[in-house]
Amino acid sequence: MNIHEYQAKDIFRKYGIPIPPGEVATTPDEAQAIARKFGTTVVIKAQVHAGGRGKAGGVKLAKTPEEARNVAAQILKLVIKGLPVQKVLVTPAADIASEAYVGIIVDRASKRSVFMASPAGGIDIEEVAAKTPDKILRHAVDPRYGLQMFEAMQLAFFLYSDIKQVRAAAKILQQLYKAFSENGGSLAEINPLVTTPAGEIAALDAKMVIDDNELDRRPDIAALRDESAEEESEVEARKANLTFIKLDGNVGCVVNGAGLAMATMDLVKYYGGEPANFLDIGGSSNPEKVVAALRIITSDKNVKAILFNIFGGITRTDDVANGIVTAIKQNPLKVPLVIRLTGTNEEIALEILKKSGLSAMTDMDEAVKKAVALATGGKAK
Amino acid sequence: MNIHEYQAKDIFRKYGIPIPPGEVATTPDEAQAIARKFGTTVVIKAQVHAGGRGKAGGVKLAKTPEEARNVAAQILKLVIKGLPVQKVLVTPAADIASEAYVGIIVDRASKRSVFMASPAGGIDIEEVAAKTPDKILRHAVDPRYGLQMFEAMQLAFFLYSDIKQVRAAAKILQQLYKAFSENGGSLAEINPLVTTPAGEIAALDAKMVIDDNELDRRPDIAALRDESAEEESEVEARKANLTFIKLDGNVGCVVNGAGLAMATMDLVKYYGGEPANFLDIGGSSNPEKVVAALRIITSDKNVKAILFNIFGGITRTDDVANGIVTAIKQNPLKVPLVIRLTGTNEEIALEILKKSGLSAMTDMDEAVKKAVALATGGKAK
Amino acid sequence: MSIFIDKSTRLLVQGITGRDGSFHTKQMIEYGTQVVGGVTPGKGGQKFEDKVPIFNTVAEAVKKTGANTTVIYVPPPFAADAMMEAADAGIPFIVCITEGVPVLDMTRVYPYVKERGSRLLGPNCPGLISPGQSKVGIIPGRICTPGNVGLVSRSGTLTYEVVFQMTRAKIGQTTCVGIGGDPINGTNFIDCLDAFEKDAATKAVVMIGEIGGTDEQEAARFVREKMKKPVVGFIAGQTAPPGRRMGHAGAIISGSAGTAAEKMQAFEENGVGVAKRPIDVVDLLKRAMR
Amino acid sequence: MSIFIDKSTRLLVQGITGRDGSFHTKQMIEYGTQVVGGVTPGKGGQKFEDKVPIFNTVAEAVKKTGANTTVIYVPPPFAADAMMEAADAGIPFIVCITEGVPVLDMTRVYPYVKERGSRLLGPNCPGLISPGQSKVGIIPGRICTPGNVGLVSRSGTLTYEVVFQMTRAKIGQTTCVGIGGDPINGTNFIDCLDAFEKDAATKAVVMIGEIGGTDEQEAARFVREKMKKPVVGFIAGQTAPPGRRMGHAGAIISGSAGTAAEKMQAFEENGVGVAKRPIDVVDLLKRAMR
Repeated sequence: MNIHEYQAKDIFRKYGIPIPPGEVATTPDEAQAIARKFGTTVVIKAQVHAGGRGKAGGVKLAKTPEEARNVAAQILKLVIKGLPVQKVLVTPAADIASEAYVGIIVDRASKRSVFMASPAGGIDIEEVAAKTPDKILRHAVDPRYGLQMFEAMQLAFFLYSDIKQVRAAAKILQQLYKAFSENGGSLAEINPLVTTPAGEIAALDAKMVIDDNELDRRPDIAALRDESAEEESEVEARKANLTFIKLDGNVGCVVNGAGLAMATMDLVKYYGGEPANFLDIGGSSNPEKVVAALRIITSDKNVKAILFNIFGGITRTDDVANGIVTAIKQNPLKVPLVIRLTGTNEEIALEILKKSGLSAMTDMDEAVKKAVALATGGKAK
Repeated sequence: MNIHEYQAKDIFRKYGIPIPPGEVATTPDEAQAIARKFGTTVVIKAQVHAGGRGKAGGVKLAKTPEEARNVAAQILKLVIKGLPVQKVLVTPAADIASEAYVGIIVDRASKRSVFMASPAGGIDIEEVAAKTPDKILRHAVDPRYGLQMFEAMQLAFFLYSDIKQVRAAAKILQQLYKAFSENGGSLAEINPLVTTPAGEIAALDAKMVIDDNELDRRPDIAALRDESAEEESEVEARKANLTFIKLDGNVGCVVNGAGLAMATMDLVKYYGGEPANFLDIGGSSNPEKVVAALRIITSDKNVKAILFNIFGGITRTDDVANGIVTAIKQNPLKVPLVIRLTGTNEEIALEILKKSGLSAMTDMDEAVKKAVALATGGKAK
Repeated sequence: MSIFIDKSTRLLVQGITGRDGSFHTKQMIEYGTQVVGGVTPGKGGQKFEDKVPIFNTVAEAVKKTGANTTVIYVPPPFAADAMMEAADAGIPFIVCITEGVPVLDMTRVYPYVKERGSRLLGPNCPGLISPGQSKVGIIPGRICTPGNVGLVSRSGTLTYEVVFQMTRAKIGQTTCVGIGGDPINGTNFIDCLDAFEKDAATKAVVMIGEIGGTDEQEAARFVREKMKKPVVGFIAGQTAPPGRRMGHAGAIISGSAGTAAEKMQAFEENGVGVAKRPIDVVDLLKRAMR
Repeated sequence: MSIFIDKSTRLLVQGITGRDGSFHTKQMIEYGTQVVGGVTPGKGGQKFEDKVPIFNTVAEAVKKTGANTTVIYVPPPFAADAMMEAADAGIPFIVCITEGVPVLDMTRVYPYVKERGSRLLGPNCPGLISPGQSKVGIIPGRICTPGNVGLVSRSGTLTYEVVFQMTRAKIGQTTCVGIGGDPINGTNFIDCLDAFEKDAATKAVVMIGEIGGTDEQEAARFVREKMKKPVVGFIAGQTAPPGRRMGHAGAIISGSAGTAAEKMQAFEENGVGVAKRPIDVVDLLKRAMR
């Protein structure tokens, strides 16, 4: 789960990481009032779950409260990578002497949380990694011991030479590790970590991604979810316990299992179609899930055909069939439907479908070919 | 450092361990007022750093506020193992269905924190260990992972069979481990951990000992020290950075180094004397420490002779000599003094002593013999 | 004969009385797996289906049953503890079916299990089956048939699809292993490939990967450097967009790394036959084993 | 020749610019110890006494100096970190002089150092000296003399007393090791006895214990079971009351365990000569080595 910059900053602040003040505005008026309160030049930053905010015009300076109002009005109209900006963070502009990068992610290769530190901050770390890899120091943290002070110091010495700054940065790194691990992070990042002309260190930006699997046991973190900042269809899918990702194609896919769902999308493409989505109904498929899945998919105007690909293991195919029949009764489909069913309770499922005038295939390839042909109005490749 | 039952309870409560309410009184009136507030039979418990309070009459029931007043008055007059009772804890009496023991200590053999759990609670665990060792389950905690839930459950299943009670106890054990390790404990104990007739679990008593070495970095814990509950001479010694333990003998000992201090005490005994104390002035011996040491020792009326045994390594013997001379100028000694000095700056030390009419020996055995003879008014064995 | 499990497998089920645990325990018993005990705290002393003894702790269960394998069906918040309990009780092979285990939990479980010398399969995996011998987990028994091809996969139903196609084409399996779709898990591709290479009964191996990480690339190098038996593979997620988690927590393209194209190229460069469609696995196998 | 340190010891000093660190570094250099570097964060690039290079981190110091031993003089709150840093940098022998290290810190340091294969001596110990070869720590060099007796002790000044008596009686030492008085420390009696047994130059061993714990008892059994060389011993604390910590955090009689009487009995039962007074060690040694 993505959280906003201002939310990540609130968390980091609780852990004693030095972060300049800042307040959130949802209207130009609020932004103006906040800027007036700060009484200095402010930075206005779009709060949106997308990278590259700066390039998209989502981060701007404002010297006066009036300018803050205008700038906020502009930014609140932006749509960045498909996501409309609903909130801005207003924060006093800071004088910057240097910019560094520190971040931590869970690394699958080392099976540990891995720190990255770079004196080349303020820009995308992937860019630094690609162009000047020697400017990044990596350090995998032993989860049994946590980040020791000497390890934090080694990372901090890579960023600074002044011992006061080294110690301050080391403490920030230890606290960042705590914030990350105590809140179920899968990523935590400060970019840039700046020094002021007076030599103080502060986190000017903050980013944090929470492992979805942590949310059940962390209701306070789960409450940070901002549904207004997410794709509407994905919010609905999550509420129905479906895993759904919207894409741009024309063949809507309903599959059980993530691997089979991906393979189905690939096969759609293989036969000349374009998948409209990734959708995994999961293992325990009750009919309601199927109803929700169809509702979500049919609300996408690009979808020209719908394909079910169900391999019944734990999933009972009769449940799926019941769901399809119920959904169609509620909302008759406007696009053609291809069903592939095999496995657990297959015979019952076919009987259910037959009663409602539907039919199903048993071969995945044939089903995908047919769906693509129907969506493209021609033949599959 | 020992802390009082009520202080340990405050800590445990913060960690969510279920503990019945209770308030501290320093006068009979206060105890009466608290008992009235609770409006039920109360238990009044002496808050003193000594075991065996119950046997010493330091724990009593009171059915009415008036009785609470009288009982508190009695207990506040007690002196238990040499320590006067200055405070009592007043807490509602509980109905008890069963009593268990849970505790954790740092174990030198396994080099880990070790839990002990026993369904035979309410009595001294050393007694249980001696008489019915199979009634104690021990478990060493891997410090790299902490106490896992399954480990806590294994311990809890040793105490209870009802799954609700097992789960409640397991949670208490995990929280006890947290309280212990996050507050620098060297011991944490709940004895008894009771079940009520309704099946609820609660900690009726609480004990915690803090590792002295943790106090510097835990000012909040250090602030729990109750100097009024300690030996006056030991408080003074600690303030002077001396390690001092009062004993009952007649030869006062001032030594540098713990091992040598013990060996000196043993030699006093070997030659027929009795050491009046253990006193280690430590490595860096400034004259002020020596002055404080002499002040503490001379305030013990049992002391009939004073023995210095200084092996100068880091310790500069001239510092010690200066301290002796200064102390004697301030407070002329009323008992004979034997000085043994050797090592770093020995010649300077001897010169300093000589100028003040004092002399020193270089042989430890000879010095001890002489001190014993002086203290006993005869010859050493 | 097979890898990891066979007729001598004595299985414990952690979470045997839960919804999933009880359902699949029945399936496993039906398939012929020796289920020797179950664990549900508080139900120690009872019996599952009047047959399988239930214990309060894994330690007790191991002591009383001599279990050498365990399968975990407990809910995600307790799965890490269950894996650690199994390892601490000395069970050499631990299979965790549970989906949704927090990845930071796994950073701690991994060294814990390793220090105790156990093998972990999963979490978030369908388990494994050695057709005709033993089934541990949730792979439907009826789609498998005994034979001489080993299969290892990051996926669940996609595995079923491929196994089903193999069985229809009369290509039987020694063992089918689902290693799971999480970013940090126990047994990986290489562990399985290594075991298949050493298993006399296995003549060829199918490896089914997906986007995310570099396990398939490393596995491909292992095939070239350490294996004599033919290996064919399939990668799911050619059409997956970068930065989005495709259901499995581990199925995510980070930056330019972990794409299907990259993995398929690694397969080709290291002599692993690449199936374009799941069904193509069958033809590739037939050719490889000729 | 000696155990743990000799002429080839290349020593690093952690906390070299501190009060204790700088004082003892001078002493060690004077004694002839090869001090190859120091560590004080923020002073990297400077030199100690115009000679010894200072580094910001142990890792850097090891890389640049090839140090094979380190001695730690940093204050108690940072001592655990310093030991872990040294172990992580791969230094095989770590000596921690610092007194007052929290014991819970040591429960974590101990496995950390062990996992990395380093030997730790201390904390809260005077270090060790191989007379005429190298001195690491704070044992005064002038009280020692080269010879053929090994000494291991839990104490500081009591050790000096005994060594001084030995030197006066012309009994020289191979190595004198102070293992320290904390309840949890690295190298213990048995480690040293084992090393002395294997050291060709050592002909007899002195073991100086004190109240608290069971290390001396176990060491005594080790002497009987594994050693051919004679061992004599002394135990301090015969007059110590139970339940009170006698200066050293580890010198405490818990219940009825860890008394001097118990330890002296263990010595006698296992053939370790028991000195009643420190001075008696000399006579016992003379008799044992006759």
